[in-house]
This record gives sequence, structure tokens and C-alpha cells, in this order.
Amino acid sequence: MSADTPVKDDPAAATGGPRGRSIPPWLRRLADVNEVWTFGVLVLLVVFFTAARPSTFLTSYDVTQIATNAAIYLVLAVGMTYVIIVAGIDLSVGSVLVLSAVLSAEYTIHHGGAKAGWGTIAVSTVIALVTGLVWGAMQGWLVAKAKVPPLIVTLGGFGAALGIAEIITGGQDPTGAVSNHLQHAIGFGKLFGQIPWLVVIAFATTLVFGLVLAFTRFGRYTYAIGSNPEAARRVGINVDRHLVKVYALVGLLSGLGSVMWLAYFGTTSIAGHATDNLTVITAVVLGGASLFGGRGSVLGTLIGVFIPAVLSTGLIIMGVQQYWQDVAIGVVLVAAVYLDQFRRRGRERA
Amino acid sequence: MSADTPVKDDPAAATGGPRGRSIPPWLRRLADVNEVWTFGVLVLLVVFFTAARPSTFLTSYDVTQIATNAAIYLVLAVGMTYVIIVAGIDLSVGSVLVLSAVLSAEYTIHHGGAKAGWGTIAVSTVIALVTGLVWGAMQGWLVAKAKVPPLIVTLGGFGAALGIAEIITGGQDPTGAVSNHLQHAIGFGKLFGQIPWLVVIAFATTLVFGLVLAFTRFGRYTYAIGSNPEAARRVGINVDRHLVKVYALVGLLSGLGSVMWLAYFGTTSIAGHATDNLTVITAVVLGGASLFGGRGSVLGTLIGVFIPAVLSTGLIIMGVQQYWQDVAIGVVLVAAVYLDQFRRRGRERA
Amino acid sequence: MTDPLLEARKVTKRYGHVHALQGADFTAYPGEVVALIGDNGAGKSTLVKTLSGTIRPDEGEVLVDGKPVQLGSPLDARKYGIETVYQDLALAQDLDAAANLHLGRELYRGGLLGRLGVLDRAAMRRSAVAAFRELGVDLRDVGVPVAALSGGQKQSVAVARAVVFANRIIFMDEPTAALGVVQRGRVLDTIKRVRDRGIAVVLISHNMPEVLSVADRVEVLRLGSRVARLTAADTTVEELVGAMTGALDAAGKEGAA
Amino acid sequence: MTDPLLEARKVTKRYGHVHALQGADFTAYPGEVVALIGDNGAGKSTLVKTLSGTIRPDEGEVLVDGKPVQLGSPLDARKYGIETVYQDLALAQDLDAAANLHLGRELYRGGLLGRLGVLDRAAMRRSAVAAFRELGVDLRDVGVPVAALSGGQKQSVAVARAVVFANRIIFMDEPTAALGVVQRGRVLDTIKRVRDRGIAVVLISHNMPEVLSVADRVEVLRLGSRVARLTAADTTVEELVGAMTGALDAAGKEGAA
Amino acid sequence: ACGGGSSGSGSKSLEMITGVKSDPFYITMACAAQQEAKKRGVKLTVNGSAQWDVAVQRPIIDSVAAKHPSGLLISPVDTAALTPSLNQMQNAGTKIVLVDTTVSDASIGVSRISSDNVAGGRAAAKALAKLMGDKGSAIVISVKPGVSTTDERTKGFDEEMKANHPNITLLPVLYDNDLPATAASQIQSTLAAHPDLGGVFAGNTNTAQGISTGLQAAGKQGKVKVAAFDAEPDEVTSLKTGTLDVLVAQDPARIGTEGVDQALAAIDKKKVTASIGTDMVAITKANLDSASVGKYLYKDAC
Ligand SMILES: Nc1ncnc2c1ncn2[C@@H]1O[C@H](COP(=O)(O)OP(=O)(O)OP(=O)(O)O)[C@@H](O)[C@H]1O
Ligand SMILES: Nc1ncnc2c1ncn2[C@@H]1O[C@H](COP(=O)(O)OP(=O)(O)OP(=O)(O)O)[C@@H](O)[C@H]1O
Ligand SMILES: [Mg+2]
Ligand SMILES: [Mg+2]
Repeated sequence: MSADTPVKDDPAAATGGPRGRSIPPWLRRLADVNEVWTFGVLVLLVVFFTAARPSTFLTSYDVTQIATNAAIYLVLAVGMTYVIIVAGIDLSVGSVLVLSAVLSAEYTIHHGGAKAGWGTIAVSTVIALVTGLVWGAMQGWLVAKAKVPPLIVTLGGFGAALGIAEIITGGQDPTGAVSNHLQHAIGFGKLFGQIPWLVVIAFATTLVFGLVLAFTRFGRYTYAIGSNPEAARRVGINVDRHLVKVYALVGLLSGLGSVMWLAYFGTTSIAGHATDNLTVITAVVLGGASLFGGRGSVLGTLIGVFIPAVLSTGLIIMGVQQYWQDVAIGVVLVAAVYLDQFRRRGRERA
Repeated sequence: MSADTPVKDDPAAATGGPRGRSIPPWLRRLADVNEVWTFGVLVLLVVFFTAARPSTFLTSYDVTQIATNAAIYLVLAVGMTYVIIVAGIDLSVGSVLVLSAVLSAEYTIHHGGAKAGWGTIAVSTVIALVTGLVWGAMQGWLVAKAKVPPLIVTLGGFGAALGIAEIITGGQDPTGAVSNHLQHAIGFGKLFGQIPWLVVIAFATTLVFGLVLAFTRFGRYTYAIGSNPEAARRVGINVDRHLVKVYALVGLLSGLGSVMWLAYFGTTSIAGHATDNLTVITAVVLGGASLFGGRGSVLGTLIGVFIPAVLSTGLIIMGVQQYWQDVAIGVVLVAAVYLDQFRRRGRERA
Repeated sequence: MTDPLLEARKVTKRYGHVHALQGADFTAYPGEVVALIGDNGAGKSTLVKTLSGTIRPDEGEVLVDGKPVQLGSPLDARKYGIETVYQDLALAQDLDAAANLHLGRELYRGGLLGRLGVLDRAAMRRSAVAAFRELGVDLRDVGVPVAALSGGQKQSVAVARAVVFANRIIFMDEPTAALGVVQRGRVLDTIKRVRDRGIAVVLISHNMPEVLSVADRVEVLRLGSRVARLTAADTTVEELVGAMTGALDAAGKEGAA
Repeated sequence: MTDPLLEARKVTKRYGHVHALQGADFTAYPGEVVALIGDNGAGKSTLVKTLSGTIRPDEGEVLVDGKPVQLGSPLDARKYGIETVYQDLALAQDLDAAANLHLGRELYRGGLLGRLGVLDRAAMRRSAVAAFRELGVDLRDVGVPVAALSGGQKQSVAVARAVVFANRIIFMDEPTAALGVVQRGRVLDTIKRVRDRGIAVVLISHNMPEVLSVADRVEVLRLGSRVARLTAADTTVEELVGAMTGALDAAGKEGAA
Repeated sequence: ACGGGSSGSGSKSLEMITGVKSDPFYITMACAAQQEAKKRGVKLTVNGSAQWDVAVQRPIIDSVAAKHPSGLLISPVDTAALTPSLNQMQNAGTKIVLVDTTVSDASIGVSRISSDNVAGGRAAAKALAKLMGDKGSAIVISVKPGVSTTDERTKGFDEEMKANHPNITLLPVLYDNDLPATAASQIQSTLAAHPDLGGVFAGNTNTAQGISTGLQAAGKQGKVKVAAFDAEPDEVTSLKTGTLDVLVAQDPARIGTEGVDQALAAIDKKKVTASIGTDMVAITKANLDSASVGKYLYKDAC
């Protein structure tokens, strides 16, 4: 046997140029974008419900309603996206929200209560934010420095934060926890009389932290650490400090969530946040993040928050009986991610 | 510069023989065993509570009580250990338990109710086990074949199983769900009048599946898949089938748990299993398993189940105020794992 | 020469718009060492994975003993007697060397226990120690997870695994890249020994002297397709490099990329 | 000769009862290529990790410019101008090649955006493409996560990262193991070029001809300690292998393991 | 804050185990019991399950049993499942008083003091129907199925509506899993589907918070009438400001006080009342300030 002549040579492939197939290249590129498929599911749901109940679902009334009710979860989920990308998890969000709410409510109660002015509102808001930030940073420190698995740290934090909130209040939601000004201006107020302030705050938060994740060093380090913490450490990234920051961020956003909660519900709802963590984690995973870290996006999370929200609203509007709703939501969640899986199969990583 | 003579040569090190340091080698080997540290924490807790309340804590009465109350969680946790080692997660255990209990209760109700004989008991037990097995296998199929992340599959399964149970029962625990025979013989009966049957069943299950995990091919494949699923696939392990089996196993054990539940509590408790998943996952992680897969053991899980059980019993016996209990449990959980972390730091993997 | 044991025809594999394989051909005969060489990114590992059932090609045909076969999974490939040392080693990092060596082919205890699937760890450890000694590897502690092994030790585990169970065809994707001088020599000896048992050995390597010293035949891959088939005895390193980089045919042919 | 730039004295590192390093010494001078060789498991990578601040030794001393320093983290090491190509590459698999190349040393946009930490992705991509071209690597699609790259392409990313930012000392732990012939040549050229800039290059390799062709000096590690220091020009492959395996001193000395 | 008194006097010790420790109803009950115990010079320690869950309550009972208290006040979360544990305690000499909820085994407990949740549901239905002008749709949003107290409230509500207010359309029950946020979105979705919605019955405090917020955000506050269970301070404020329209108040304080009294009577071998029923009132803005209603308002904290 001796040297053959080249069997084949295709310069187009070498330069990576698109090749003529029936699907136009821009569409194939688009289908490669992680969020497109999940977004497709969301659109499908909206279309389905609109077709089924054209007179009630998705009138302008409903869209802002859904968005308002999802606003607080969205804020928490944005923080959770960072934590999950960094291969962590935070079960404590709901309790941290409660603790922040309680501490800020205590201040309000002693400084004017329901009739408190903007000065009190400002201080109590700062208290809520700082509480969340400090609690989150503490958890981050335990994860990063003490190397305790995040599940345990934040589960412990979940119990401890709730316990402290209950000790402070005696377990009852205190009265006069929120200034009426705050409730009217932020809780039920609307920007230009159109968009509820809660939605504005949530989307602004989403936008800012979405951009930070996608375009800044902070975001890049978040992906790098989630992808390979040891590699990140070896290239000189201060992994521990970054972890503390990420957990502090989700704490801060829980604090922000507590302010939004107080403004909207007018009470601390100590007993009403036991399953926030699962709701929020589900949204992030629905949005394409991997619990093993390194993958995920804020845009995906945004969609992931809205899929269950639209779904449960739609099912109620369609008059589906409650127990069947549980079944239907379970099935749709799995189906939604199953669709997404086709995309991933397309570009499998061996 | 030319060749030096060897600077040093130590044959002992080359043969891996133990070297004389102050700590005897068997102790160092023992400290290397994963479970020893966690067990130390458990012992510490027991010693502390016994010292604090010598007249009440850890009389023979209490040990079997704690074990009985932990028995059902232990059975679930044994299954969860497999799932977590295989880098999965199962949020559905509590709902699967409810669904199994409801289906078996329905049979009992129509075949003698509270007065049903052993024939009915046998059939209803089989129904419970098969329900769990089938549901688990179905979830396993979705994880393995449809490649939907286990968090989503089992969260969907959690809602769907509970929904179906509620549809069947109308949301209320049916009466006559359990035969009195079963309750008296298994729920309250004791082996040799000493050890409650529930404890016997739970420990037998633990032993069997602990041995399977440690010594058989099934266990070996579980670790291999959790460690590197692609490698397992490449060496010819049927990864998908194994995953289905693992999820089916945890389903089966949920079914077994439902039988134990019915025997012990005499009711289906539809509303009472929302947080079983977290309880059980916590136990497994406390026991040293990693959520990233590949690590964990049934022995560790056993200890992990008992740490929170002993803790909450001890705190109540000491008369700690209830909200402080939440705080204390949170702190101890984190501290327990923090101690364990010293061991791991000792043999860091670069 | 005898009939080919394994043949790949016009195998294509795309990842997004990267064409890892574009109509690649490959042939292996029994009882020969065939080297598969090519530049980085030429598609060698992709081809190996295709022929080991690890990935499915988009197009193309694979023949074993002249008959078209479907390699849907590594299990299928193993049925045809195909063993592989993967470039990324494919080890379970949390298991020790002996467990990795026998992964998928565990040894069982005798009697009832064995039928229940109880592993014979001692036997597996013994056979592992023997296998490693044969490859000249000193593992110091055979009980540690392979994650803790040195680069060369890890590679030895992967090589030993394939060699021990070699049956009809063995693919070795850069099996010596991380090995020390002695271990490399042992592996090359082993390759020859295996070949002499009538097994087809497919060796991928970037070390041209090594290729020429051990291979009977060389196939060259470039940009995802086979560009040359050479007899090792008749070739020089320069010729091989020329074929891989396209310098040769650029001289001989107009317009090649 | 000038004073040593980096010196390690009696460095010890134990893992359980495996003694990866037992009193290892090492010296690197500015403007030289020193090869660190040794059998598989001799402790080379462990020594490199120790001197890059990645792991802490149990005992021993590290001196930079003759002054004892504490290398508590890779960040410390970098402060002394130490760059490293790790044997396991240490890449973030989910990020693309350009992101990995600049990891920890991102380029920022101009103006306010830059001060807010906004990355200049286009610039990073451009500089990455340039770096890869210099190493002769064809990445086809620079936007894919490095997990999808071929073995050689991955290694090129790791090498490029260290070379681009080389400052005073560069450790290269088997940088050419997965590279093709052309790329290997480019890396060796690069090593020489870097050396000529006065940087100390520490090359670990199992390829003895490669070592002799590029190194000025060779240090040999065996069972976790330095057993020989040789001038490359005065040595042969046989001598090196002898020193690594202990064959030489077994002949000269009684009772060596 | 409520909770364990520090130093007990004498040999008498009381223990209390509530159904859900974070429930305002139980908190008020526990506070009152604690005050009464203090007055009587005995030590009372309060524990409660984190969820309405026998598996959570049973270990608590067993742990408390190990302390051999002289008396136990308990709100069992299941009518059957806890009988064995309680039996064991009773046989060991502990006097058991069942507060709020009961068990079906009549031999357990020296006294039973309970509020009638079915009657409470009826009261809510009556008051709500009146405010709705006996027309439109009404819906119950409850915590979750399988919780006996809230299930009974729903049952009473349904019975009353079906029996006496045929003009009101009853929509299927929704469950919010005790999450105000879920309740808020559920009520808005229901409004969209049923614009004629006139009244809502909230199964507990959390649900009420969510519903009133949801209505407020939808601008339907006042148009849709809301009846809620319990009368914790926060809810009373809402009643005053008009976000809630009816509160069905039980009398947790009396249950707690009576519970302590009965337990101590049993321990001292004095006369014990075997069964005590407590009242419930429907509080509206109209009767809020009347003296007879004041005592039903729950305490903020003890
Ligand atoms: N999973 C994947 N996704 C996307 N591209 C891939 C994937 N796997 C391989 N590729 C691309 O396909 C081409 C061929 O890769 P392959 O690993 O087969 O090369 P190779 O010949 O083995 O190279 P090396 O000598 O470096 O190992 C490369 O350009 C690589 O980037
Ligand atoms: N994290 C660890 N835990 C336990 N043992 C380890 C660990 N890291 C290295 N070792 C052991 O230390 C010894 C030296 O390993 P090292 O990686 O330094 O070898 P090396 O000289 O780089 O070998 P190679 O040429 O194969 O890369 C080996 O026996 C290895 O098994
Ligand atoms: Mg390759
Ligand atoms: Mg090495």
C-alpha cells in the first residue's frame, strides 16, 4: 500500500462557514440559543390559554397582574441564578426575606407605624437590605471558608433566620409593620399609571443583574467558578471572596424582596414563605441552569419564573379543579424541559 | 554541573508503609473513614443531652422511641442515598409515600376496612410497594431516557402524585384505611417484646441496601455513574437502565415507607408529607454524600438521620423554647458538617 | 492481505457548524498495528468515538467483518470485540484503580454470594496490581480514588483496562501521552504483543518516531477525512508530517486549503 | 552563574500515607530552560503545584530571589511573577477559549463601562485568535466551550494562557503531551523565545529528545526527592533514564530502592 | 415573646403542644395558658409542630413524655394517629387536656376544650352572604387539603351556603399551601374568570393576607367581600381599614386559660369538666367596637 491522493477536501468546512441546508443559518443559530426553546414553551402556554379563554386570558389586565404576582419571586430568582451558576444552592431565601421584613417592621413600628413618613420608610428599607446582605454574606462565608456544603449552610440558615424572626415577634405578624405611604406608593402604585412599581423594580433588578452576569467580570467569574472552582483559583481569582459576594447578593435581593413584600402585602407573613426556595430554584432550573454549576442565565430565569405563573393562572381561569392543577403543572414542567432537551441533544458534549 | 548522588532515599515511603508519628496508624486510618467524624458528632450530642438531663434523656425508653420515630425517614433516606450518589435528587418521596398509602388504603377500605384480615393486608402492602416502584421507575425513565433534570422530574412527580392522591380521596384522609391487625402487629408490636417492628424493618432495610451499595455490582455501578456517567457508559454499563432501577428503588422504599406509615399512624396523612424530601435529603448530605454524586454511604445516612432526631428530642427535653430550637438545630447542622470538613481537608484532592 | 476487520465509510459528524468528520474512511486489518495520525482537531478522537459506539455519526457506514453494523452504544461495540482507550481516559474519579480497571467487568465471589452480585474485591485488586506491574507502574497506594493519581498513573489505568480485555480490535487514543519513558516502552511492547495475538491495534499518537517504530500501516486524517494511507516501513517522519499538514498535496495539487 | 530566581528546599508533601514529596529541592535560574524530569508518580506535578501556590507543602522552604516567601495561594505566586501550565490544564469547561485565555486577567471596555467591570469581549477574542495562531492551532469555532475542543486544542489554550502572561518564571507541566507535530514545534520555539527574554522556564516532559533539544539544564526527581542535576549539553538520553529510574545509582551504590 | 418560663415552682409541671407553632390562633392560646400558669404558680413549657403533620408532632409528644410532666395540654393534629403515644403518657400518670382539636378515642384526656370549626364556617357563610346581598359567586381559599381544622371550616361554610343561600354560586375550593403570594394570584385569576365574584372565605390568616392584597391590587377592594378566620391584630387592622369584611373569631385565650385550670384541677384531684365548648363570633366593622366582641380579639404577643 502506498500514499493515496486526498480523498476529499472541503475548504468551507475548515473555515467554519455555514453550509446550505434547508434551515436558514440564522434560524439554526437562534435555535442554538439556550433560552429560545424555553421561551417557545412559554409562548405556547400563552397561546393555548388565550385560545381556550379568549375573553379573559391575557387582556392587558391580566398581564400586569401576573407580572406583579411574579415580581417578588423574580427578584429572588435573579439572585438564585447566580448561586446556582456558581454550583451552590440557597434554601434560605424565604426565611431571610421574613427576617429582613421583621427587622424592618420593628423599626417602622417604633417610628410611626402605619402612619410613618418617608424618613422611616427609607431607614426601614435600608435595614431590610442590610439584614439580607449580612445574613447572605455570613452564609457565603460558611460555604467558602468553612467549606460546609451550601445545602446544609442554607438549610441551617433557613431554620435559624425563621427562628430569630419568630423570637423577635413572638411568632405573630406585628401590626403597623408597614407605612401606608409605602403601600400606596410602591405596593399598589403604578409608573405613569400603567406599570405597577413592583414590576418596574423587579424588571430593573433583572435587567441590571442580567447585564452584570452577561457582560462584566463579576459574571464571568461566576461562570468560571461554577465551571471549575479549582481552575478559577489557579488563575488567581479570589474564589472565596467571590462566593461570599454571590451569597451576599442573593441575601441582598431577599432583603429587597422583603421590602417589596411589605409594600404589597402590608404584613410580614412569617408563616408564608416555607416553600419560596423550591419555587425559586425551580424557576432557575426551568430557565436552563444546571445544578452542577457553570450554566444558566438571567433571561432563562425570567422565562422560568413566568412559566409556572402563567400556568397556574391559566388553569384557574380555565376552571380546572385544584387537584388536577397540581397534576397538570407537574406534567407541563417536565414536558417543558423535555422539549429543551432536544436542543441540547443537538449539540451534545461528549 | 554533573550528576549528584541521590539526596535521599526512603524505601518505607515507597512501599507505602505507615510511618511513626505520635498518632497510631490504626487511629489515623480510622479518622480517614468518612463516617467516623459524623458519628462523633452524634455521640457528642447524645453525651451532651445525657449529661444535661441524666434522668430523662437516653433511658431505654427514649432510644427505641427515637428509633421508631426515625424509622420511616430512615427507609426513605436509604433510597435517597442511592439517588444522590448517582448525582440525582428525588423531591417526590413524600408524595409517592402518600400516593402509595392512598392506593393501598382504598383497597383496604373496600376489603374489610379496619377489621380487614391478613389477606387484605398482604394485597394492600403489595399495592403500596408496586405503586412506589412503578412511579419511581417512571421518574427514572424520564431522567435517564428523556434526559430531563431530576430536580424537575421529581418536582413534577411530587405535585402530580399528590394531586392524584387528592383526586382519589377528595383531599381527606379516608377512614378505615388500615387494618387493626396491621397496626397492632407491626405499628405497635415489638420483636421479642423489645424492639419495635418498625425499627426492625427499617434496620433490616438499611442493612440490606447498605450491603448492596458497598459490596455488589449494583452498588459499584451506582458510584461509577455518579462519578462519571459518560465513563460508565463507555465501559459498557447500561447507565439508563441503572438509573431507572435507582429511581425505582427509592420509589419502592417510599412504598415500603407508606406501609410503615399506615401501620404506625393508622391514617394516610395526605397533608403531612410536604417536607419529607428536605428532611431526607438533609440526612443523606449530613451523612457525607455529595450532591454532585459519586460519594456517600448508607452508614453515613443512618447517622445523618439520627443527628436531627436526637437533636430535636434533646432540645425539647431540655425545655428549650420552641423558636430557639429552630435556631439551635440550624447552628448544630452547620457545625456538624464543619467538623467533618476537617477530615476532608486532611486528604484534600487537588 | 486478509479482509478488513473493521471498516468505516464516509463517516460524517457535525457539531453545530463545526464539521469534525466529513466523509472519513478508515480500515483496520486483523493482526496489524495501524496508526491513525493527524493534526490537532483533525477528527481522530471523533472517529474513534464513532467506531466505539460512543457517539453516533450523522452519516456513513461502519462494517465489521465486511458486514454493516449499527454501533448504537459502547455495549454494541464491545459485542464486536472493540476495546478503547479514550483520550480523556473516561475514568470514574471517585473509584480506585482496581475498581476502574474492572468497571463493567467485575469479578464475583464464588457460590451464592457471587450470584447475588457480590464483588470479589480481593481478586480484582490482585489482578489490578498484576496488570499495573506489567505496565511498569508503581501506584504506591492502590486504594486511593483515581482522582488522586498522577497524570501518568491515570493513563496507565485506562490503558491497562483496555489491554487486559482486548479481544478483536483495540483503539488507543494517545495512550502514551502522559507516560514516563519506561512505561511508554512497556505499552509499546504490549501493543506488539497484542497485535501478535491477531488483534487489530489502532494507535493514535503525535509522536512520529513512536508511530514509525510500532505501526505496520499509517492512515492520515486531515480536516475530517482520510487523506493518505501509508506503509510504515516505506515512510519517513517528513512524509507523515507533510500528509498531516497538507504541505505535500499543496505542493502537488492546486487550491487545497 | 547568576543567583537562583526560585529555590525550593526540602519540600515535603504527604497525602495520607503516600509521600508525594519527601524533602525535594529545586532551583531555577533566570534566562534558562530547566527541565524537571522523573518517572510517573515521582512528584513533579506536586512540586509544581507547591511552587505555584496551589497546594501547601507540609514542610520545607521556598525562596524567590533568595528571600523566603509564603506561597499561600496562586495569587501570591502570581505576585512573584510565576505562571503555570498545569498538567490537568485547569480550564473552565463551560467557557470558551478566549474567556479561558483571559481568565483572571480580563480586558475591559474603555471609559465608564470599563470601570464598571464591563468586559471587552471583542478585544479578548482578537487577542486569543492571535495567540492561537502563533501556536499554530486552528480552533475552527472560537466561541464553543472548551469542553468541546479536541485534546490538543485544550492543551493549546492552557499553554497560550501561561505564555501570553509569562513574566519571571513559567512552569510548564507536560505542555506538549497532546500536541501535534507542528504545534509542539511552535511551543518549543516559544519556550526558547520566552527564555531569551530572561524568563526562567521550567519544562516537565517525558519526551527525552525534546528535553535535550530545548533544556539548558535538567533536574531529576525520584520518589519525591531530587536525585540528580545535569547540564543538558553533557548528557544523553540513557543517562537521564538511568537517573530517573534509579538504575544508575543502583549500579553505583548498594541498597538503593 | 411567648415561651418557656424559666424556673418552675413546686413539683407540678405543665406541658403544652400546639398544632402549628406559627399559627396566631395557637400563639394566642399558648400565651393565655402561660399567663394562667404563671398566675397559678406552675411552670408551663410550650412546643408546637412546624407543620400540621403527625410525623412531626409525634416525636414531640414522645420527647415531652420523657419529662413525665404532671399535665399536658395538646392540640392533636390527627384524630387517630396519636392515640398510642397519648395513651402511654396517660398511663404514666400525666393528666391530659385536649385543647382545640380532639382524638376519637374517648378514654384519652380528662377534659376536652374545643372550638367548633364547622360552626365557625357557618358563621362566616352567614355574615358573608349578608354582605354580598345573597347574590353572586363565592369561593373558599383554604390552606391545603387534609388539615382537619380548615377542612371543617370549609365544610361548615359549604353547608350553610348550600342550605340557606341558594342564590350564591359556590366555586370550587382552591388551596394556597399557606402562601399569601399564591392566594393573591389565585384570587386575581378567579376574578378574571368570574367577574361576578362577590365573596371570599379565607381559611386562615396567611390566606386572608394574600386575598386582601390581591383584591387591592386588582382594585376590587370593598366590591368583593372577604371573610377570614381568626382575629389576630393584623387582621383586626385590616378589618378597620376595610380590606377584610368579616372575621370569625374563636376564643383561643379562653381555651388556653381553661386548659390550664382543668389540668391543674385534675392534678389536684378536684372536679374537672369533661367537655367545654367555646364560642365563636363573626366580627364585622359594625360590631367591632362593642364590648362583647373585644375579648375575642387575639393578643399581639404575651
Ligand atoms: N462535542 C463537540 N462539540 C463541538 N465541537 C467538537 C466536539 N467534539 C469535537 N469537536 C471539534 O471537532 C474537531 C475534531 O475534534 P477531535 O477531538 O476529533 O480532534 P483530534 O483529531 O482528536 O485532535 P487532537 O489531536 O487534538 O486530540 C475539533 O475542531 C473539535 O473542536
Ligand atoms: N491529592 C492526592 N491525594 C493522594 N495522593 C496523591 C495526590 N496527588 C498526588 N498523589 C500521589 O503523589 C505521587 C506524586 O504525584 P505527582 O502527580 O506529583 O506525580 P508526577 O511526577 O507528576 O507524575 P506524572 O509524570 O505521572 O505526571 C503519586 O504517587 C500520586 O498518586
Ligand atoms: Mg484527540
Ligand atoms: Mg504530573
